[in-house]
Amino acid sequence: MSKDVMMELDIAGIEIKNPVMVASGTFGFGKEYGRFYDISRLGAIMVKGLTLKPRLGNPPPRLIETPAGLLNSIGLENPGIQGFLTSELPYLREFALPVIVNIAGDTVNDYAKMADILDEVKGIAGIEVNISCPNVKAGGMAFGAVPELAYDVVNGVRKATGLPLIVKLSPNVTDIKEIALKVQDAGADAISLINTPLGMTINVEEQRPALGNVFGGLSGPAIRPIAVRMVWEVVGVVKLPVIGMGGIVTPHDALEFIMAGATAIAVGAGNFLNPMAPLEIIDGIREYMEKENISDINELIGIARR
Amino acid sequence: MSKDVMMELDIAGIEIKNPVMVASGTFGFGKEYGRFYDISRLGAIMVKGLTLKPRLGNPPPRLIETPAGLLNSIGLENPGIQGFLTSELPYLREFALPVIVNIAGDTVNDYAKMADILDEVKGIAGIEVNISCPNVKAGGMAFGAVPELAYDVVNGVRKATGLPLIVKLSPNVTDIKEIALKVQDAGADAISLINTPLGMTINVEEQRPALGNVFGGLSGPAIRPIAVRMVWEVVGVVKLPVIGMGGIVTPHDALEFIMAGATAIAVGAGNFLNPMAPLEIIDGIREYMEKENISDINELIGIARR
Amino acid sequence: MSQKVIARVLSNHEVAPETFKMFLDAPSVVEKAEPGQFVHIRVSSGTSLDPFLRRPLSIFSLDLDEGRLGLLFRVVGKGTSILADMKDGDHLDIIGPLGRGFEIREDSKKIAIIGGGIGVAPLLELAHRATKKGIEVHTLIGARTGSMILCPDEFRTYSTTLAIATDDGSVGKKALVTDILSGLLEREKVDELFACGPVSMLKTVAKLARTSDLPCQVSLEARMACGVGACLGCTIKTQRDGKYLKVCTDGPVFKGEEVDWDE
Amino acid sequence: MSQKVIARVLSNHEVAPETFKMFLDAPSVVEKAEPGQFVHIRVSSGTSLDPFLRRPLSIFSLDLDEGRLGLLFRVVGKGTSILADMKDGDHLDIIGPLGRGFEIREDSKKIAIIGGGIGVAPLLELAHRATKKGIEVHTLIGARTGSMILCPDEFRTYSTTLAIATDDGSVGKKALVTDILSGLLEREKVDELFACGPVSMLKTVAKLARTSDLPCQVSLEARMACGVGACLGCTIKTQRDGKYLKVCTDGPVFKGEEVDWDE
Ligand SMILES: Cc1cc2nc3c(=O)[nH]c(=O)nc-3n(C[C@H](O)[C@H](O)[C@H](O)COP(=O)(O)OP(=O)(O)OC[C@H]3O[C@@H](n4cnc5c(N)ncnc54)[C@H](O)[C@@H]3O)c2cc1C
Ligand SMILES: Cc1cc2nc3c(=O)[nH]c(=O)nc-3n(C[C@H](O)[C@H](O)[C@H](O)COP(=O)(O)OP(=O)(O)OC[C@H]3O[C@@H](n4cnc5c(N)ncnc54)[C@H](O)[C@@H]3O)c2cc1C
Ligand SMILES: Cc1cc2nc3c(=O)[nH]c(=O)nc-3n(C[C@H](O)[C@H](O)[C@H](O)COP(=O)(O)O)c2cc1C
Ligand SMILES: Cc1cc2nc3c(=O)[nH]c(=O)nc-3n(C[C@H](O)[C@H](O)[C@H](O)COP(=O)(O)O)c2cc1C
Ligand code: FES
Ligand code: FES
Repeated sequence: MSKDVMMELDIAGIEIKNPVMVASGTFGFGKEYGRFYDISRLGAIMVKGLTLKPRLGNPPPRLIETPAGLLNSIGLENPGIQGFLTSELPYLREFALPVIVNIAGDTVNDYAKMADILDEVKGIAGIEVNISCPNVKAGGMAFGAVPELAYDVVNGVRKATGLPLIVKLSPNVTDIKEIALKVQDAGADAISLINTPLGMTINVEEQRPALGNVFGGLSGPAIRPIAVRMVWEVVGVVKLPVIGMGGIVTPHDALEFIMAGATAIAVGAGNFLNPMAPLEIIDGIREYMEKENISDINELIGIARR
Repeated sequence: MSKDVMMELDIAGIEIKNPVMVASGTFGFGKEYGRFYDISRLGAIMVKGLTLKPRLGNPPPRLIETPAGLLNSIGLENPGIQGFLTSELPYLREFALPVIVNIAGDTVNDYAKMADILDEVKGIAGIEVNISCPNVKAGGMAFGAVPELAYDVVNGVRKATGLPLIVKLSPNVTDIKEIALKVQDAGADAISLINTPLGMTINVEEQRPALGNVFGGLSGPAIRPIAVRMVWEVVGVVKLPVIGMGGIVTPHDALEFIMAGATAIAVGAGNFLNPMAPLEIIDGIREYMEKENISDINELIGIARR
Repeated sequence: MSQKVIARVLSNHEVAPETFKMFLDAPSVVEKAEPGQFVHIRVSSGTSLDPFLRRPLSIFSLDLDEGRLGLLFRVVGKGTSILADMKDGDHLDIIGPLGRGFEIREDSKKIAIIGGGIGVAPLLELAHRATKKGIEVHTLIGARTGSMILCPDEFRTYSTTLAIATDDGSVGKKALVTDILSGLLEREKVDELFACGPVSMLKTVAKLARTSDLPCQVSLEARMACGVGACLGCTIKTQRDGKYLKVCTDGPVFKGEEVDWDE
Repeated sequence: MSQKVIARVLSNHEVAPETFKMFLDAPSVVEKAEPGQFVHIRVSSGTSLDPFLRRPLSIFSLDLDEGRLGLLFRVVGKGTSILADMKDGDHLDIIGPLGRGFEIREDSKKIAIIGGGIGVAPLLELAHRATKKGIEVHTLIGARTGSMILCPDEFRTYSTTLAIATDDGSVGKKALVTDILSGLLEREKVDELFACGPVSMLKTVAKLARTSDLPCQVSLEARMACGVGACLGCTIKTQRDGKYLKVCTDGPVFKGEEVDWDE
């Protein structure tokens, strides 16, 4: 007989019923996969990245498959923060599901303004500050690549809101630890990583870049070893909890991140391959804990570091 | 009727009969794959990374498969530069095949000393300065991550030898262009990229890092989009020719790099999947040129940039 | 609630060079599906993660009694090669039905259906349903050469007239299918046009529709990741202020006038 | 010169739970192969790049007349699952024969062969060749339980005596195969030991060999990339100054005393 298993967690002040979230940009605003299952079973949802004003996004093609992965150059197409609050949030409020709002800006001020707006809103569990989007011209990844800029953005947001702050880092840096520490200093409550490494492919038939925007962000299982390494490195230096993501498709993948020290994980491109992946991962982690006689998920976090 | 196709090239002063090389560390010192085919058909061989003194390398496990790729933490096991000259070079001298010697050091002085030794030796076409090995404690990747250090290493080597100098860059940096420019300033004749992005995986069954050395370098098709992007970026800023590598398995993959601007390419982990890959790629490029009526390989280089 | 099913392959045959017709046992999908919708198919087998993305294929036929779903696909790359290798008794992981299909207006009496190459795939079930409703169906199918004219017999069964055009004249008329359409529009007073095929063909159909002031629906393609509207990856440019629409949920069937054909 | 061949699968059957015996038509490999060598098999199908690495499998049997290569493998993960699905008529891309096999000394009259679990795979052809040379072969095979005792009939054909040990005593003796070996070494004066199986078993065999002052060869495993000695990935630690040896070319068969068993 297996004993009861505890998967509840508090991360950055957000109560989650299990450590399995869905990653920003891969799960829309919840409705789409809400047709597949009851999304309140998830630990949390990170909604599509929002900007102050609506954005049209980049020209197509925006997607191209790569070996065990995918490049995207969506370019933050989104209805703007007001559009989200009006048209998308009401649906999400129906669920007992922590909503984490992913925000991106062209300037420090943009970020702060959005945080300020969100601070007033009911039904928002936390903010994920995206300083790592590789698909926009101004801001985006640049903020995540320069420690001082990362500090300024997070500091700006921190001043504007009391909401839990998760900062999402870019893997396109020489030293992820340095950025993580800066972001911690600036007042982040948690760190999520990784966003997508920058990549591109050539359409050989047409002898030109395959994506309309030339560069895109690489996601999927191909990048998992890079993501696990960065989680391992960051957990080693910060005091904050880390949310790990990058190529998670199965329970086994999720356990890799948790054992490396991630407090929670998020499923991104894995949703595309298997819409049921998040649920299968929740069940799989539970089964693993039962099998290994681990009663509290906290015992698993970072177990590979000991 | 297809017209004749010109695949000969001069890269950094090295005459190659076609743009297809084999990447350092994946082809030993030529003997192993010499049992599969006549290696003089290759454009060039980049031998396993050498150090001043012999090295035992890292503890096993040194390999682990990842989605569409592989992590390795060999740690530069090698017979030392003298061992190479005595035991390995004589075999390679038998072939009409440019031998490019990959060198790595713990200090700038190490690099310079090795270059000095090689400068005197017959049968060496050029030196590939590896400032990007992720699997050694001292030096290695660190040199490739800090522009000034990269400059110092290359400058030191440049002073020690008149041999063609190829500098191999690490992808684990925020701005590959910056490093490439420094290396150009320091007197490099060509740039090769990419070495392996740093990664790791957890052995979930054993709840610990899968590699004996914890971290390893990621290679194979998984990283190809990152490699193509970096080649694209570097070609855009330097005047030097670039040798592209990272996940090349088929002629199509090689054409991606060439169209992105690489003057030559190297097959690395692809040899493991298909030992005949380099020959199939040479034939495949030729067939593509015939089909497209391209008489000179130079017309293909960077065609996707136009 | 879930739309993900594991469907058994009932048969899979090459019906034209590099073109396969596959039948799946998928009653829950068939039940809900409309002509013009598609299914999103996992093509990597077992635990392999390459190819990573699912592949969208239009619904070719729907047998409600048997719960049988028909697909018609051309082998063009990795994923479709894997599908071509599938045998009776194998299983496929599919999501569907997805997307917006064709909608025949209540008052339509006579329609023209235009298919080019593999683009005929979503049109057969449309012809079927239209015929069942007593609508007069004029079908025009075109291809490079005769052997690539797909499933003419099936189309004949569900069409009032069937015209065939090939680039080389090996079967039917040596003409573009859109030229035949022009002729038809001069002769017959059709109420609506439905088309699927190469973009150049669709563009001409949309133009002819505009000139003749006819409503026109076209089925479009784009690379897809999620297939359900979540990733914003499959967009096409529209006529409205440079806005994008998603092929997977706003389409794959669009009104001809919605599309920015100059993109 | 090339050692890469495309071999047709002649048959593939489950001979024990999760354990398959496969025969390949591979005359050019069979011709050159020695017991204890291995082949390196591409397991990704078509253009799929995952799984990326080949998988090493020992040569289980060699039929020189028919050019037939036998493999015996346990399904433990991605690659071996794919192999388990292979059917007659499918094709496999293999490299081989690779590595150093077993070498029976010229003057050996009596040998003991010890196999644990799937570790019996490289030992059958060894027993076969030894028997053909008129050598007395004492074979000891062990497994967790009776159903996992692999191919006892084949081994009986090529052995003077065959002893079976299982952890649960369901077949043969309830004992460790190494305990039976101790007994054998007390009774019989064997000239050499050959073993393959779990590391703990091999370690004990090597120890017994040292105590009895007998030469001993063990077949080891390591994860491989190239399989041909080029990547330096498959190393094991040796007794010589912490030096590493490559399983793929220095092995997979090593002398018992070469190996650093404490690693
Ligand atoms: C809604 C929808 C319905 C479809 N219905 C059918 C159908 O019924 N029958 C059928 O044969 N095909 C159909 N297609 C096209 C089909 O999805 C692609 O041919 C298939 O995904 C190619 O997969 P592959 O792995 O074989 O090719 P890949 O190896 O991925 O690519 C092969 C070549 O095709 C190109 N390509 C791949 N996918 C697309 C795409 N989505 N759009 C444009 N170019 C692409 C690539 O650039 C490459 O040149 C449909 C597409 C959509 C979006
Ligand atoms: C020279 C040699 C000969 C071999 N001969 C045989 C044989 O005749 N029959 C047979 O059944 N097996 C044999 N093996 C083992 C066989 O190669 C592995 O079981 C196989 O590669 C596993 O592949 P997979 O994709 O199914 O498993 P994976 O999905 O790669 O892994 C499944 C599990 O096995 C572990 N694993 C995978 N590969 C190895 C390895 N090389 N060493 C240790 N652990 C590993 C993984 O960590 C994981 O836990 C041999 C190995 C070597 C090196
Ligand atoms: C199509 C797509 C859109 C994405 N959009 C966003 C976004 O808007 N904001 C963000 O922070 N990350 C975005 N990401 C990154 C993912 O949230 C995630 O960090 C990354 O894809 C790595 O995880 P994965 O490999 O599991 O997908 C997007 C990823 C994909 C594939
Ligand atoms: C097993 C292995 C060993 C390697 N050893 C070296 C080395 O000694 N020196 C070096 O510069 N690069 C080394 N590399 C990196 C490769 O040369 C190449 O840059 C990298 O693997 C990317 O190419 P690929 O994806 O085609 O393998 C090694 C790679 C592998 C897989
Ligand atoms: S494929 Fe994801 S939105 Fe259409
Ligand atoms: S597997 Fe490459 S050296 Fe053994």
